Amino acid sequence: MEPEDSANSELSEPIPDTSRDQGAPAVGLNLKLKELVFDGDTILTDLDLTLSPGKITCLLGPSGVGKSSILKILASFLPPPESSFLVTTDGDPLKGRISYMDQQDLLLPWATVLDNLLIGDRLRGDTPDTARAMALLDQVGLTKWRDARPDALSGGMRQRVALARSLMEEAPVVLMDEPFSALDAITKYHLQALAARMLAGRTVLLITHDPMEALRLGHVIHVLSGHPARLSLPLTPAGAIPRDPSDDALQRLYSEIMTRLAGEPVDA
Amino acid sequence: MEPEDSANSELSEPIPDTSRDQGAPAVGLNLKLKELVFDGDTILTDLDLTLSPGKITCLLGPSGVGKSSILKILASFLPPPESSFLVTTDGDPLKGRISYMDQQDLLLPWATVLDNLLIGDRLRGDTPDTARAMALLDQVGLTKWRDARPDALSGGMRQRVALARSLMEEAPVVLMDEPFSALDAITKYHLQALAARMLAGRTVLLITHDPMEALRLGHVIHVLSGHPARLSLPLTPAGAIPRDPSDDALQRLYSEIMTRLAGEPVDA
Amino acid sequence: EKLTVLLDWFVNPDHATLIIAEEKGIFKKHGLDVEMIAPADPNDPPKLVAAGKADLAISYQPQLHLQVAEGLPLKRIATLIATPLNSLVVLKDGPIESLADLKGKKIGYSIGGFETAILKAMLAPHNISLDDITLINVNFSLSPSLLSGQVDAVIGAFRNFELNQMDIEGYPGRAFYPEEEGVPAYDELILVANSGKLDDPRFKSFVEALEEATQYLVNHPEDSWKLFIKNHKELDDELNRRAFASTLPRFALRPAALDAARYHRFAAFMQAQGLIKTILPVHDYAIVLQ
Amino acid sequence: MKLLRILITVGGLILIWESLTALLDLPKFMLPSPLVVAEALYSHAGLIAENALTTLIEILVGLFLGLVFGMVSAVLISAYRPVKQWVFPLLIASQAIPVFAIAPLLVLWLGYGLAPKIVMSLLIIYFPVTVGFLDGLNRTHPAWLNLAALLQQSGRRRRLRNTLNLYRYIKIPFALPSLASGIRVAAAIAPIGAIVGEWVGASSGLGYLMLHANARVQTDLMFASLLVLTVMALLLYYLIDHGLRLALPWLADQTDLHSQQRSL
Amino acid sequence: MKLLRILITVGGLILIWESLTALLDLPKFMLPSPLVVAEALYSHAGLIAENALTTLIEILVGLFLGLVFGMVSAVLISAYRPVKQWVFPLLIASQAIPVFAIAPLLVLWLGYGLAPKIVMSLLIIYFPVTVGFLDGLNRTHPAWLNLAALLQQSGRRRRLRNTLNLYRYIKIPFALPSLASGIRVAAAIAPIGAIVGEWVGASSGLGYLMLHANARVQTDLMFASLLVLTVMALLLYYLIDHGLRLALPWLADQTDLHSQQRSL
Ligand SMILES: Nc1ncnc2c1ncn2[C@@H]1O[C@H](COP(=O)(O)OP(=O)(O)OP(=O)(O)O)[C@@H](O)[C@H]1O
Ligand SMILES: Nc1ncnc2c1ncn2[C@@H]1O[C@H](COP(=O)(O)OP(=O)(O)OP(=O)(O)O)[C@@H](O)[C@H]1O
Ligand SMILES: [Mg+2]
Ligand SMILES: [Mg+2]
Repeated sequence: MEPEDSANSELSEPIPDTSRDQGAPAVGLNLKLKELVFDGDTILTDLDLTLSPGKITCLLGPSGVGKSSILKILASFLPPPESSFLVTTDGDPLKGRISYMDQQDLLLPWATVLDNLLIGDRLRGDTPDTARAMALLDQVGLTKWRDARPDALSGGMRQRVALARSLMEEAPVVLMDEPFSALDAITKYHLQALAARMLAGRTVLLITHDPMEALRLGHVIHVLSGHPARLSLPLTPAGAIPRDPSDDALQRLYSEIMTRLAGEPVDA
Repeated sequence: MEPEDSANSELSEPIPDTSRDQGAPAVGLNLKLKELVFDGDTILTDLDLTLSPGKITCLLGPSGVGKSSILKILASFLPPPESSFLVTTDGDPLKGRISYMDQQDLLLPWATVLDNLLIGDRLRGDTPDTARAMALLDQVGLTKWRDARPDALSGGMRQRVALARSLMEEAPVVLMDEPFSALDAITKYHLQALAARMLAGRTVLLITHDPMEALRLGHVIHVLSGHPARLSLPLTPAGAIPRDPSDDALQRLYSEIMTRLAGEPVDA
Repeated sequence: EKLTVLLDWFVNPDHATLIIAEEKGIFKKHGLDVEMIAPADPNDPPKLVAAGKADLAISYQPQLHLQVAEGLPLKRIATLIATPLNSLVVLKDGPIESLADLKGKKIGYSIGGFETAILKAMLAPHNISLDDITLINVNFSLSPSLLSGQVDAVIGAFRNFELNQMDIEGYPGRAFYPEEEGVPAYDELILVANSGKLDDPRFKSFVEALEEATQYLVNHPEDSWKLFIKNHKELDDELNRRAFASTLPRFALRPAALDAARYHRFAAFMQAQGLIKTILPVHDYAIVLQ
Repeated sequence: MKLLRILITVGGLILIWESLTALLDLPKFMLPSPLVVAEALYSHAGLIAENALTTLIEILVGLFLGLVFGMVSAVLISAYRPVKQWVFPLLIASQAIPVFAIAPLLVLWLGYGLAPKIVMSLLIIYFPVTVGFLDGLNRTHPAWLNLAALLQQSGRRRRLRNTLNLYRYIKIPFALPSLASGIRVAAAIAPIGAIVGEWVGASSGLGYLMLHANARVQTDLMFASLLVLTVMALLLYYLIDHGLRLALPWLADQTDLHSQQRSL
Repeated sequence: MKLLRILITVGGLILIWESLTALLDLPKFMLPSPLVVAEALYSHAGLIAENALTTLIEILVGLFLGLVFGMVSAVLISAYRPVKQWVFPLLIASQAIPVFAIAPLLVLWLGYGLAPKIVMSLLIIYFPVTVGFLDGLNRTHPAWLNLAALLQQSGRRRRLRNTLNLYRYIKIPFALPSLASGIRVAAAIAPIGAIVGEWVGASSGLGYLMLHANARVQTDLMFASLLVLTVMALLLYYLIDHGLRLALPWLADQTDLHSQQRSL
């Protein structure tokens, strides 16, 4: 079988899980923003976003509505606006418990694919977990490219490396910004399954533009829309994830999401 | 209506078309590659791709299969491999008749959104067509951001600027690499309509990962898959574009595309 | 038209006659408009005159021999200081009591091109060759390098200047005079002109003005000092006052006069030291303006 | 704030300097105490000011010419392969020949006066500007160059015009940060050129004054001149640095944002 | 090929030089003809070689120390805000004080051996390296820094270790191109320090030899020394440039690809 295709195969051997906090209870969190202003322009008002512990929360919304900004505030990449509150269910700060995947891939241009995966360990001064990295590379179908530099990768391949890097981390909270946007339908399907498996039991915020993706992976689905944007009431599709997108019940939710996206927000 | 939303509105006034070669017959082209090799690894073999004059040809395929590379060879960003042929229907070289939108947005970081749209005119030493640029900005819903630098834009907004920039050019051949990948469903829907309208009569190669997008916009749809990759026979959905994606006939083609993507290439 | 005169170095009491001629209006009286320029490198002025970038330059007799040997079109037209000023200086309280003690020591010098010759001649009677000492170019930090103990002796120190300087700093020096140690006497400071421009009438006036200024200087040392510092306030210090006094007896009283035999003798010395290859007729490089 | 900090730094330095001379009991010719220097500064104020002016003019003219020539060279070298291949080795050689090794010759050719000093500042400044800018120009990412070439192909074919526009709208903006880096280095070393020039052949200027003061063992005057020169150079540097920040706002933004974020 | 080109350049230069001296009938002390210089080079070969060795050692040691100190300073300055605020002005000042304005004093403090020359090369080289590297370090895009900070937060809290790793794995690799730019400038100006050092006090070295030759109006010997110095500096530059290219392959790749594409 060609390496390119291994992402497309159902997984037999699971990633060795060397998680330090295995078994630790998942942490939920709640973010309240009164408003988010950029250059005098109010992007968001009265946001109240809850991430249930151990669940995948999907966030959809029109382009430029403020999804990535919320993610960055959670990751403390953006200073939290005044009168904003962030509380966790266990009361401990969020710092140090986050894994993050940016909308841009943020691969290190001089490092090989493998080194890009190991950068977290290296930065922390831990022994690089090469076995885990190679296993993940296999899962995303890039084993053959372990020594390639990002330059030599296609857009989708870069995104897969970034995905694998965020999965390298075993943080209890995972923030992902459109992690599958540059992938074809088949690869995306398989990697969604991979993500669902690897993120099981962790608290995830996943931004996506694909309602089907949200329906497949999300325990809770929020739509952010309007200007300034407001958060819709959560949709909670039934069934274990990853769900089968051809399910009829999901088709109904699909239209619901599209309606909300189109701009008739249901106030939370 | 908020600027953010104007992309979502059906268009009333069309973009003023100041095309120099208005009415010139569209140019088709044929690209034959014996093989495409990167670092000793054969990516593609025996590619024979025809772009019919005045038609939109969509290209789908798994991540890393070589789609962007084909686009770059057409744009002469990559040296054409040995024993490759590129012929146009009118016999003239392709050079100078191409508009290109990269998979990365390639916005100039120091220039404002408006200046990014005008860069083509500026580089050619033509009078910047500010009116057209503003009209396009309006169409992609970014009027308010004309003076913002790309730094301050969200991922989808950047992609819209890049789209607008490629539409600024009136070249008879348009090459687009996943132009709507970072957009939400609604915005995508409207911008697809905009593209369909503005690209009418031009010869377009559009790479996408979204089969629905291909079905909505493509006169001809090719799937590239396998390793080394080969091109499938063309699918030619009926009906004028943009088509309605909920059409049942399209649903059948959708499955067809998915099958081909999954790796059972139908040889061309 | 301005007559540009390049000094050999910054303005110091060696130039007293020139300054007095200027301040007292003697140049003006002779119809001269003189511009004096102090260079940063004493080796430059003759070359600039040779290159036609200046009219007259103050130089040193030994240098003149070297320069004409290298083909520079220069001729000496007047003498400013008629004795050597150069001397080998050590610390008075230091370990060097005679030249014989210099064996194995470090000697600092400011490159003029002929120090080695003078040293060789001075040390030869004491059975010291140049290989027995370390020569160090200290550029123009002659006294500081000696005072700070970086070198044991310096050659090229002016007896009217560096000796006083060291004395004032509280480290009195002991001088060994080349003309007493086997080196033929020579004119320390001379005026050179481009040999192609000797018919310039201003040169003769200049030398006459110089003679007049020298007479005034010798007759009125006190007033001369006041004239000297009148427009050079930065020179009004202990060092220059003492250097001024030390220099007084050394000015050439007849600036125009040329002792051809003395020049010839020195040329022969330079040849013997291997600094020049041939001895040119004196009138090829030194003349008395008619 | 910043000014205060600088003042404190300077004050601290003077204190260290003073205690150094006092403790080690250094003779004046090795290191004069700040007080002595201040005195010299005061008593020779006129002399120093006059010479400082000469040096300032040399530095400014040299800097201006160095920047202009450096920028033009960098553009030419990057734009025309032959120029790069043939001229660049010369450029390095011109640096390798320490300017002031040829300074005596420069004086011979150009005489005393401003010319040789300006040539020397220019030679010294020219290089970092050229190398910095050139590096930036060569580092423009190929994707943008490809795109620009494509955009230009659809216009009429005017090679020179196109090249000019490519530089104006793509390459130069991309290279500006590197150029700024080069200019900073140049601003800091600009005084060297002028001073070296004065050292080899001059009849005025701070370098000349220092040399003479040094030879006369007027170490106090020498340090006073040095002080003035340093202050001049510092002012120059900060003015240019400030100017660059204003001129490249999108870089400044980045840094600001960055520090904002880090302060979290 | 490249060698051939350089040879042709050099040949052409010599031709121009020769015809210049011949046509203008310049006297030897203004500009000796290449033939005369070649002769001097040959007849004084031993002397020149001996002195060249001294200078070479001074340059290499100075360069090495300058690079090390420059790089360390840049990292410290960028890593610790206080260091930047307090130390950076001093750094500029250290440049602003032309090294060789204090060269005479340095010699008094350090004697006439290798030390003052090395200190001077170091002072001259230090600055472009520091500024270049610092600029690169400060320009690291915040997105990567944010990501790195996040990745580090999940580890144990060891500030120093984390900072070191951040530099090692993120900031330094990002800054390498700018550092390379700085090193190039440094390599080209490295000889200046050594030569100035020799000028103010030395008993051997090419600069010393040149001073002598200059004083004795042996312009041929002076040019011969100058030639050797230039060749030495050029070799140094190209060696370092080559080394840098090898050390930063991902930049070289980019350029190669680019030239490939342009050649279409
Ligand atoms: N510069 C390069 N050097 C080496 N290999 C390259 C280079 N550019 C592309 N490739 C390889 O060529 C293959 C095709 O890349 P290409 O970008 O064309 O893929 P793609 O079909 O556009 O994928 P995606 O959907 O992920 O964008 C990939 O395997 C990639 O690694
Ligand atoms: N640094 C900034 N300066 C000014 N405005 C900003 C900045 N960053 C984001 N914005 C603005 O904030 C808004 C939300 O941006 P954000 O990236 O959160 O959008 P998004 O919902 O992620 O969109 P997309 O789906 O296109 O990625 C946009 O209007 C954007 O212009
Ligand atoms: Mg976003
Ligand atoms: Mg692609």
